[in-house]
Amino acid sequence: MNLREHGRMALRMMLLIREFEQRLKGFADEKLIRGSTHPSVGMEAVAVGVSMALGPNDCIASNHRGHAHCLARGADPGRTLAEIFGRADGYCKGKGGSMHIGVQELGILGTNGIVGAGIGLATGAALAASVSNRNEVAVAYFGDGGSNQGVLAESMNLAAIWKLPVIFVCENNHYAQSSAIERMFAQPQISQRGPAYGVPSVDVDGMDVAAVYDAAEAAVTRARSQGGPTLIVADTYRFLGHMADDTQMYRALVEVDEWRGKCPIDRLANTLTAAGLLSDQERNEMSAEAKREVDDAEHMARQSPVPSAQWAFTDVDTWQAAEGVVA
Amino acid sequence: MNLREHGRMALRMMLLIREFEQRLKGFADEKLIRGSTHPSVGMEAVAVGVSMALGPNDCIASNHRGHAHCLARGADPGRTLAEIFGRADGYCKGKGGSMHIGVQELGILGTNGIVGAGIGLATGAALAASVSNRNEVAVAYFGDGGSNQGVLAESMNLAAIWKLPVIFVCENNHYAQSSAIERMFAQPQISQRGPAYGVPSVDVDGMDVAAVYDAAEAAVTRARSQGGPTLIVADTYRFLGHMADDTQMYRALVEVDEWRGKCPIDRLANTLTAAGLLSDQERNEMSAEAKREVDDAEHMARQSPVPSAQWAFTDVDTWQAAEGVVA
Amino acid sequence: MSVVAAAAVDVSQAAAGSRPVPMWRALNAALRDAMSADASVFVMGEDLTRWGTGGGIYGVTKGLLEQFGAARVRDTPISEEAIVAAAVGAAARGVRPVVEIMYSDFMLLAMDAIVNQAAKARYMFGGQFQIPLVIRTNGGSGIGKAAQHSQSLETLFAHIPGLEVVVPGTPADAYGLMLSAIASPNPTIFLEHKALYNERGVVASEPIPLGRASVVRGGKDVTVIATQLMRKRVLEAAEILAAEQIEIEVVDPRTLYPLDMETIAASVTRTGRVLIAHEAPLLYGFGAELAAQLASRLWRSLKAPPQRLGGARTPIPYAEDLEKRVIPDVAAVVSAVRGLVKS
Amino acid sequence: MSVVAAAAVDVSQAAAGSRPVPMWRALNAALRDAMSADASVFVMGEDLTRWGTGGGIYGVTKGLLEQFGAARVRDTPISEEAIVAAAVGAAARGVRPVVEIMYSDFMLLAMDAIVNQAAKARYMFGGQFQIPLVIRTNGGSGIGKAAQHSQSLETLFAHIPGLEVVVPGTPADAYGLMLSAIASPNPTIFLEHKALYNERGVVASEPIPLGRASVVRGGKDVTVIATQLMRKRVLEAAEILAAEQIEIEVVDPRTLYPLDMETIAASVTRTGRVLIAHEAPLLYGFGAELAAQLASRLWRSLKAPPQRLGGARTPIPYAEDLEKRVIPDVAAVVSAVRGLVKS
Ligand SMILES: Cc1ncc(C[n+]2csc(CCOP(=O)(O)OP(=O)(O)O)c2C)c(N)n1
Ligand SMILES: Cc1ncc(C[n+]2csc(CCOP(=O)(O)OP(=O)(O)O)c2C)c(N)n1
Ligand SMILES: [Mg+2]
Ligand SMILES: [Mg+2]
Repeated sequence: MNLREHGRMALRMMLLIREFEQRLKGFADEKLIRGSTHPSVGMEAVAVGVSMALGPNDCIASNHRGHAHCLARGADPGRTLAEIFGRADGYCKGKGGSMHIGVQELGILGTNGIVGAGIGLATGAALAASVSNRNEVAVAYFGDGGSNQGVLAESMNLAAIWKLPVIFVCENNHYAQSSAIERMFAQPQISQRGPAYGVPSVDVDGMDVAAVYDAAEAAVTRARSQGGPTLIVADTYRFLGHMADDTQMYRALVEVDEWRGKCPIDRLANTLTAAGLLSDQERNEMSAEAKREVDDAEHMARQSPVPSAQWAFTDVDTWQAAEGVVA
Repeated sequence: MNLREHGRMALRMMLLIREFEQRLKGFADEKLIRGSTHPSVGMEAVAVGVSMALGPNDCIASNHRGHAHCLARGADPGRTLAEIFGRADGYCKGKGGSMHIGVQELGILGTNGIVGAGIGLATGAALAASVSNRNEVAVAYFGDGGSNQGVLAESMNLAAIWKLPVIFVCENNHYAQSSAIERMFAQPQISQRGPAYGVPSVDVDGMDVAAVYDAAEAAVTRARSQGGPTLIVADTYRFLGHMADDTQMYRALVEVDEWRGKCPIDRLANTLTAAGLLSDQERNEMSAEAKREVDDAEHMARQSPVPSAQWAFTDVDTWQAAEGVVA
Repeated sequence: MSVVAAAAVDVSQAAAGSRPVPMWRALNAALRDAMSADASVFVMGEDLTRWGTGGGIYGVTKGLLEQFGAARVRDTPISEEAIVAAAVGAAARGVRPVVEIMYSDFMLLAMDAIVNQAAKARYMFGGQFQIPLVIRTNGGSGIGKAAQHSQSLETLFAHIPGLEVVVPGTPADAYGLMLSAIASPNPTIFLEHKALYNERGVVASEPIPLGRASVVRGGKDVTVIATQLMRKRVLEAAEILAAEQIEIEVVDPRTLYPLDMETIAASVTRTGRVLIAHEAPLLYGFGAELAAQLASRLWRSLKAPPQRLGGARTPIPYAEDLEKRVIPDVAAVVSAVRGLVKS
Repeated sequence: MSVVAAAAVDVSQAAAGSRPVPMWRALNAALRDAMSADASVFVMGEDLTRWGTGGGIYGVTKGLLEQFGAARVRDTPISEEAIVAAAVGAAARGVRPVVEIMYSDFMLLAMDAIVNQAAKARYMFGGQFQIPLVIRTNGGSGIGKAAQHSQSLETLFAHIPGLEVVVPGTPADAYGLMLSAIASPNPTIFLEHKALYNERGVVASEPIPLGRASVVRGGKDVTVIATQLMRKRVLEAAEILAAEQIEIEVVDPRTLYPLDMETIAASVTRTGRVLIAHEAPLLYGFGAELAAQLASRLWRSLKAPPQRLGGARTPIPYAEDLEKRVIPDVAAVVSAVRGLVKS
């Protein structure tokens, strides 16, 4: 990553995501959010670094922890939050919620409630590009937990034999819900799985947005030049609980603190400052701007009406709208 | 393998399997066999080498090409063939057929119609041993094709973290039905997949029963001493078509001939002869004996009655037998 | 640890039946009692031991690790297919796995193991193998979990020969049926309901046999058949209808297979009218089977054709106002019954 | 290669409708015509190009590789989950995959992609995405493929909101419905029947819209509803019954979703009696839905309750004598109709 060129943009986006995600717990407490919602605080560098390497016609398939992926891909924070609130202005008219945010025009094939499912979808998006000779790249985001779904092995093999332009991005944040990687992997270096299927793989410091970008950029280049898939394993951490009401009894507070010390936002900001590319005042302004943006998003989402009751029955398929519940 | 101790037993069993499997096509032509049946001619050394390393309380889960696994495990040829014919004396009363031969008392959890399914079952059998502190080993047999099912990745990971006494035996015969490994793998060395999940792995010449035995023996020792799973990839070949009516247009005859030159039976016999452990006459006698055994099996299977019609409705569960078809 | 100890006390009270306990505790007690009674019973699934205060996402496995140890209480990786397949293999080898699948929607990842392996093994192998497996999971909607965490898939399983399907609606049924499911030599799909984990009820310490419907409320005008969340709604509707002098008899099949048509048909014979209400999509849902059987068996005694209420043919939407629309509510039950009585 | 060339000629004749062709050729012609008409249509699956004489295990993809090239005709590894998931992702990105799953039993490995992803994407995302996906496969029993290659799983799919389910019973229907399935913007489960691939019939070169039942044979006494293999048996039964002066009207729904209840109900209204016959296990099978709807709608005009015939609640056994027992045969249809007429 050329810091002069991309550094501030990366910082701005990470700040936006941080601000957005940090408010979710409050919204959940306020009962503005139903079901489960999974914040990416601490993991911003992965989504941002990867997204900056993508072009407008590329696409992504995300997972349950997907707001960051969407925002980094250019999703409007207001419409994203409105979806999380289940409101009419949400990207999916409030029908999807946090775990089902899809945005057609941005090539977002959805956050996903099924751990691992996005891996196959992204492989298919790459297949579509390949079948129709479009020079597009697809990204699958998944976690360390998701990497234990068999569909990853199947998809890597498929992508490798067909040289599909797909990038498998594993956000290894050391936990799958309450399960530490130490307990769930006998061989914890996830990047060793790629080569076993013929997929070139790379480990990257997921708290360093520049490193993530560089790895993604190399993978995108390979994909666009018919070089096939890449597996990127980003070492990262979530600073907050798995979801709003997580007791976190499965991990030590000191561990969390230690990782907070590696904050990807501070890291980039400090690097930029050291390089003379960012003043303290600019940094504060950027933080304030992120706050304003999320304020606006929040305002919009709060104001957005609940979906029209009739929408419960539309969009299932192209046949007539579903009937109500009475036989 | 100590040739003096085990050589003749191995040879005898391989001859039996060869004789058994070679007759299937004729039976299919005679319409004694319905559906599909998959002979293991050429692959005898794998089943025999592995089985000889197992003890009486161990168990196996097999796949669609499973007669050899059953016979090598000690299944009676007559009852096995009766099952393949769908007769009352078959191990499963004729309800299973070639792809569903299970033998409880021998720890045969079934040949299986679903490619890859036995992998999970064997892992579970090993789990049962582990949970109940029984010093038993479980073997999963599957092909190169089966290794592309995601359940292998999931099972290897599970077995590795729990140190389950399971041995994953991949019979790489270079084809999955009509699909050559060159087209289905970007990284064709299947044994590289094990270490990616923390499963020690070994390549073995699948045409050399002694080598297979040695690898299996080491894996059994590891499993029994709480050392966890092993992946054994045996390089082998099927001399006949995938099933009876296979045109084999996907492979060259010269390739088949070349592999026939590596016949595991000839190889062992020649080794034994060279070591002075087998005379030509003895060899001929052993062949004749295998023929007689299969003659007897054939006789029994042909004579065996068709299953009692009422059996169609029993054994589903412990509730009352299923009713007939009328509502 | 103090949390766990407290749980243990509470749970043994649940089994003793002294006071109402929530459904999750009744289930917890059943697992505990089954594991105490039979060393071959063990549990496995995702996040069973360290989530929340140490007991799976709805608490059902709380305290089991401490009591029974890591060999019998196993957190698994996220690998539904292998988990269930391994459980089938283990069951075939004589132990009794109780697998938790976090949401029933995820069972779709393990359908081969369930349908092609577990359900068929006994038959295919001519009766040689038993598969004494229980898969516990939760289905149903109502709490905003959206399309991939809210399905009611019971009909899929009930249609498959070889599977038992249990759909408990109260803590007592949950406890008693769980004991029977674990004791059963057949593979059992045990579908809890996510919106009922905190419903309270008194629990008896006896197993409840599979295949016995329960007449939950007596009434002479209409039989209403319902399970789980719909059962609850139907009981609410019963109060409203009672105020209008309409007495409904509420029957809960409790298990979809085995299915107790005798009890159901006896009730419908008495009332002459029947409504079947379920949360699963109406079309091709399990209510169709009940309606078809009752129409055929009781043709002459029925005063009106069997009526059904079911979910709309939609995935479950996220927004509360929408989610409410696609599942029959109390008002829908009330008006369906009113319609039936007039017909 | 000469084999393939011959196939190509034969197939174009199939499309032209000049003479009877077997079902597999009709399907082959449909794929060929769809791929010729729309460059975004492609096929993938296991053993599509090099098996047999080069066209999948039942020949349906014969010659496609030669005509359309390797980018659009893809042999896959044995990875059903990823294959179907990838097809869903591809469809969401605007191409039209036609996936072959070798036997419908193997779809149980891909249920997440089918049920949680394909069926729900359009709705969950508020209508933004179409999933113009076809999954072709074969179901049914009758040729000794045993428990894991012979299931009739159509009810499972028909119950899931968001899926179209096609069950063609003749070459003409197979051809015409396949064109519509491929053209449809919705995910379609296209269930062929393994025992019918060599059934012959004349094929018209027109698409047949989904959701239109066909009245296969007219008759005044009883309506018999059946698909695929049961349809064939019912037509045989019709001849036997005709000799006894019992005239049955045979209606084939052809698609289980959308379901053409108008045509079905109209026929039953005319005859006043209905038998629904299917190969899938009777209990909780799709016939229950038809029976329940007809009982409810036509309560007053029915002369007898809707009757059903279905498979036994067993896996499919291997031995021929057993396999025959668990699926309704011609005699069962005849006697059920006789019973109905008397009632
Ligand atoms: C198939 C499936 N299994 C289980 C779950 C429940 N679940 C949701 S998120 C999660 C943990 C995922 O861990 P990981 O993939 O590492 O992502 P992270 O949450 O750490 O970002 C689990 C178990 C699910 N949604 N889908
Ligand atoms: C899940 C599943 N997919 C596909 C098939 C069809 N099928 C049966 S055997 C076979 C090839 C298996 O190849 P491999 O695993 O290498 O074993 P081999 O036949 O070579 O011994 C295929 C595709 C099946 N039975 N099950
Ligand atoms: Mg994680
Ligand atoms: Mg092979």
